[in-house]
Amino acid sequence: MRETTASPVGFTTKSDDKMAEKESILVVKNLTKHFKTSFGTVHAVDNIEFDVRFGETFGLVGESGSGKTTTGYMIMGVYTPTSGRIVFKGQDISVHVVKRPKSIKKDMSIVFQDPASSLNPSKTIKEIVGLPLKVHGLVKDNVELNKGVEELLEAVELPPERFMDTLPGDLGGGEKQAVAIARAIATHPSFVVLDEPTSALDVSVQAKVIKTLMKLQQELKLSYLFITHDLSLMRNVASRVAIMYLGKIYEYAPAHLFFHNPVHPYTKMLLSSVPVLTDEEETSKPRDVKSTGEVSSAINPPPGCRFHPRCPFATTICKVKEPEFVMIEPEHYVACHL
Amino acid sequence: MTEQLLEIKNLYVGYKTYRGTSKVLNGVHLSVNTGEKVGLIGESGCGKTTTMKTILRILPANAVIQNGEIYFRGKDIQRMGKNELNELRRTYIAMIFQDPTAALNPVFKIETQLADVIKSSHAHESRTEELNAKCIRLLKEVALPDPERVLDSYPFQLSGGMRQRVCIAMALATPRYLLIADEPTTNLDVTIQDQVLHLIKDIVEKRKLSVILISHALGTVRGFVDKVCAMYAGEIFEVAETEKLFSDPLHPYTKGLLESTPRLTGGFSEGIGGRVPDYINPPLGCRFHPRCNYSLSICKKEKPPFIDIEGNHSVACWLYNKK
Amino acid sequence: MNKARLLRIIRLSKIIQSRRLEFAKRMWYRFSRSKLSLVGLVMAIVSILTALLAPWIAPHPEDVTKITHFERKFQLPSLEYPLGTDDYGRDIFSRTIFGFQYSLMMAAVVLVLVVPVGVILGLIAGTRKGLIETVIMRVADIFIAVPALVLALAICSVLTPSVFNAMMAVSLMWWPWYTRLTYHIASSLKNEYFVQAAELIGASSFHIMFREILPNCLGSILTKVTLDVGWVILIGSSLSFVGLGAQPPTPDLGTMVAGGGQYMPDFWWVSIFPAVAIAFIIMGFNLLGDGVRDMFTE
Amino acid sequence: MSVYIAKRAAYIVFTLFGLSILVFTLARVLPGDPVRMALGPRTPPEIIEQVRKQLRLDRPLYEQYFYWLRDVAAGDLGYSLYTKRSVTHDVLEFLPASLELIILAAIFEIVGAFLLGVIAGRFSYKWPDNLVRVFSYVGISIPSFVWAIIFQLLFTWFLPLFPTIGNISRDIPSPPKVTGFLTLDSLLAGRFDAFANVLWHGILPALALCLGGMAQDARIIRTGMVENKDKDYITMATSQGLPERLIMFKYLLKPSIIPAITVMGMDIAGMLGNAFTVEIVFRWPGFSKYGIEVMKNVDLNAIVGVVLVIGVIFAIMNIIADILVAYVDPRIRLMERGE
Repeated sequence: MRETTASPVGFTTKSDDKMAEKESILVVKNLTKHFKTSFGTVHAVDNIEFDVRFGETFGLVGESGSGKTTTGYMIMGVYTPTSGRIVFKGQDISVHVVKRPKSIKKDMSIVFQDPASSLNPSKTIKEIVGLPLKVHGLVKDNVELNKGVEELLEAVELPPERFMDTLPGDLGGGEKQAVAIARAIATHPSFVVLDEPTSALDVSVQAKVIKTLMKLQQELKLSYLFITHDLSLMRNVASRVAIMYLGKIYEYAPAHLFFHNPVHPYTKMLLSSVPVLTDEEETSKPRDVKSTGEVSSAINPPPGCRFHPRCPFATTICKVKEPEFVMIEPEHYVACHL
Repeated sequence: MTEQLLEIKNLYVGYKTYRGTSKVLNGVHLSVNTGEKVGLIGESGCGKTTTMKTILRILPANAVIQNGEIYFRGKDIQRMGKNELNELRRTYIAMIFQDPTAALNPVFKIETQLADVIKSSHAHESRTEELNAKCIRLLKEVALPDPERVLDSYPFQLSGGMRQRVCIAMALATPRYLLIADEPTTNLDVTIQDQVLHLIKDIVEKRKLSVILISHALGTVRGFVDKVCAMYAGEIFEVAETEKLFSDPLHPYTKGLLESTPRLTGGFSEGIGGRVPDYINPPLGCRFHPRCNYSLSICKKEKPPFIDIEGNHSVACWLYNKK
Repeated sequence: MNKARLLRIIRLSKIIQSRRLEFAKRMWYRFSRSKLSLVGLVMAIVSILTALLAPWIAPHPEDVTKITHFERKFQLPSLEYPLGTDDYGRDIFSRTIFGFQYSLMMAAVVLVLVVPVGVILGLIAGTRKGLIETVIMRVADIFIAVPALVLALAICSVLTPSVFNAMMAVSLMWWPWYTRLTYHIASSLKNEYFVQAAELIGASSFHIMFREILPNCLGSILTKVTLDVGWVILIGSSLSFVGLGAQPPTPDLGTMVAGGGQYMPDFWWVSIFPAVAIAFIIMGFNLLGDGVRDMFTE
Repeated sequence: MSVYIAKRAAYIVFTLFGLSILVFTLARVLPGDPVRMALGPRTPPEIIEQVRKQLRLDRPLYEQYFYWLRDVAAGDLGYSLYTKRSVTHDVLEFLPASLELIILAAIFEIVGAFLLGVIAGRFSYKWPDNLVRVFSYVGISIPSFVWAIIFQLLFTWFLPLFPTIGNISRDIPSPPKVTGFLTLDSLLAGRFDAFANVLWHGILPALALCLGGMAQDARIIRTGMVENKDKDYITMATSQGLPERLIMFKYLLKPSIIPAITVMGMDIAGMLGNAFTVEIVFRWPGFSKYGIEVMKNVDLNAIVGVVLVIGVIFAIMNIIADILVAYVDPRIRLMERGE
């Protein structure tokens, strides 16, 4: 099934295998995170594994409560993993951000979901974008600081003279997120976690922000971990996609395989629920799985395959044994007993 | 001509704020025939919810209706007396809100709230067992597992999907003519969204209701409604049959919106630059002209009239008006 | 400095200047939305001016000290003595004016001591979760486990009663209210994304506390400070009314009200006018405080 | 529910324990020799020394505290130098009169705050609302002792409607002492005239005590109602055509009173403090008058005892408020057990 329309920027089908040998920028092994709350322990993330290659956009998709944001936060060091390892450029960083060396903080950054809350309302854009430059000593004096901030604002297509001294309150949603991106790339990191960067924005503004992110990826050779629940967006952004449900990864594959040849019932259910615009998209959606039931509570997740209460093909083994990863095609792995 | 159920004519609504009155609705025209399913698409801040709240006269205190009439089955809602208005709200029009968490009273059980809605429209049916039976029947109709437990619990104990189903059940408490669904599934997860949308569709079919479905996600509206109105900055500027609007949009804003929505099969365009206008002093003429890359000099001066291009596809844009 | 840079600075200063003006305009609009706030502003200014200019505007400044004029005891309010005279024949009007001075001085001293301590402790507790947070907040709770006046009375009783000791007593048990206020705001702001972003960038905890969180607490703190001027005066005057605060002959309003107590009801003005003065100051700052709160809420 | 209350009780016991340490050390650490002050400057030094030994004041601080704590656990608050009697005895004698006054004031406050708050909320931004708003500013701004003096002046002298001082008229024989509460004792003894007389005495002081709290709570209820009016669940109820009275007095009122309950608990408990001033004005033979005399004479054990007793009462009132809030607001009640 040949891909129609423009192929998504940032993903080059041809050189896919070449990237495979190159060593990954980030490797995650048996990563687990349990939160103790007064209701019981929440199994937010359970034993997940994936890696992000240099210059790649790795997609993490899932609904709310799937643990995708917790994973992103563990990689950035907001949470300390309960167990498992995170290796960034060969260095083990499975600790809280406070305990991490400053060089790591310079080399990684994050763009949060809600633009309104990611900028300090009482500070000007210059102070916000300038903070990483000052913290990492990339600027000696005010003149250099101004120049640095101007360059960053131009990189995200915000005319500096208009935005330099404004407060976040006077900006639109898209513009706020652009400032957050400028701050994220201030220290020229090599890896950026994008935690649902555009889910709080309108579609027309989202397109602009995504284009900016893709442009920066080309120019600054960035690797992205792109977290979102919007499958249509993921299709246009990620080179490889992993799907998470209740803290576990059940399928991951290169984007075009993930969307054209989904294997795991949950992936099919999710794809079939996506509202689409054109008939062509309608036909591409799997039809054998209809959305049923609700996600179970993460405090005592169902035994065996956690999707079995909602899975139309669930058999007795699904209720007991956790599925192992099986390779369907090169780079396409699924954890399901079918 | 099928009987016209609801007609909004030339509606101007604003809100009093500290910087002056924001002129949000700038002459809205909308009509819904009996049994017709109308979609209203537009991005946040374009006045979709304000329009719907004006119909049922549930606007907040600082809202000001500057001009315009709303006719429901021939009667102007603005001039309706208290009990006529209440009758309209109880039996003729039902509304589902966007955020199910906020739409249910946090300190009362579902049972109390549902029972009060039923009692308010059928005063005679106030005997508890009959009431209870009706509650259970309604909850079953919205496919809620274990209705007894739901009735006995408080809103914060239910998931988002279940809360929205309870709101739908409340809307079905009486035989209604028009269902207004204001972004019913925006706050829900994709899989739950799909289930709730199908639920609303079945109910509308079964009870032959006319519907106004509001959404900023174009896909939600596509498989559901017969006619789609596109709204921007307080004006409805394009109305067409669903298929025609999605395949051949006329207004630059609709085109931009359709192109910037990412396709499941890959591809999306540059999006639309600029920001939603400031309603305190909105741009003159066509409110989209600051962001429109086809804007002519007249667009900046005069508001484009609403003209019919091909029978059921009308648009308000100077590009199509040979003035 | 080349021309372009000069132009840019001029334009920049114009922008900042116009922005400050616009900010001030917005704040004033919100403040003046309710007329009561304006009344409060006027009352507060009158109180402060009276306190500052007391020695110059009081007709009989010497009456503040111990001297007695028994010959003009208990005179009704007249032109000479606008508020009448007290049991020692002293002019109540002058003593009340000096009373303003004592009350506002007490409020100022207490708040100057209490606000920084309470806010900093609140910030630390709010941002440093874990042991230090529990220690600070539980100690703060202990001070709040008893009504403010009771604790102040206990402390005053142990120290020899005087204006200074009253101030120390009120300060000792007033800081927890600012700790709790700042703690709640800080812990809610802590999981805002801009604070997490600063942490992830590697900013120091000092920067996070004082440059990221504190600016967003100033609105609520300023509101509480304005309201607390009234509260502190209320507690201070209660202390001296009971006899454990300022001692006669200091012209403290609470002491004057207590002093006039036994001459009720025939010489009612000895107590009533100082009492009205207390209510006037407190009312002024309460109205002003609500206006300040409106300024910081949408 | 029980988990929530148990946790609150444990937390409050800990706070009281902290309070006892605070007040105990304060009394002994701060400058000034309490014993000489209490016995008077002229007493010979060896007697002062002997009393200090008897009160164990010469022992190290922590030792004194443990002995004191042991006695308190046994209900003995120590010996009062001023009244030459055990502090517990004095407390039991004077406390009931104060509690009667505070209970009466609490009733006024709850009823008043409720009425004024709902009226202001119901007719928001109309004249009743503005009237309540002005009243609440006046109520909050005037200290209790000023109210007391004004009431005493206006309603006992100029218009002799109420008795000026005391909690029972001299000419009425007081009922036999059973519970120590005049009101209860007179009821037990079937003496309704005495009961009415005590209430009649208590009205003015109770009003003076509660006006500040009443004003504040009325404002909280009013603000709650005004803010919740625009909430989605009220807009939805209106869109469903529910009768306006049902929306106003059921769906809008219940969520609006929740924040007021906790504050009401604090206000009523706060009256214990203001009672110190009001009881002096009305010469109400209550616990606070005893507290003042004891404080004026720097009677260490008594001061610590008074503050601790007030702390316990304060804690009890806070627990009652917590139970009420948990009862009214299901989110708190059920959230604890992870329902």
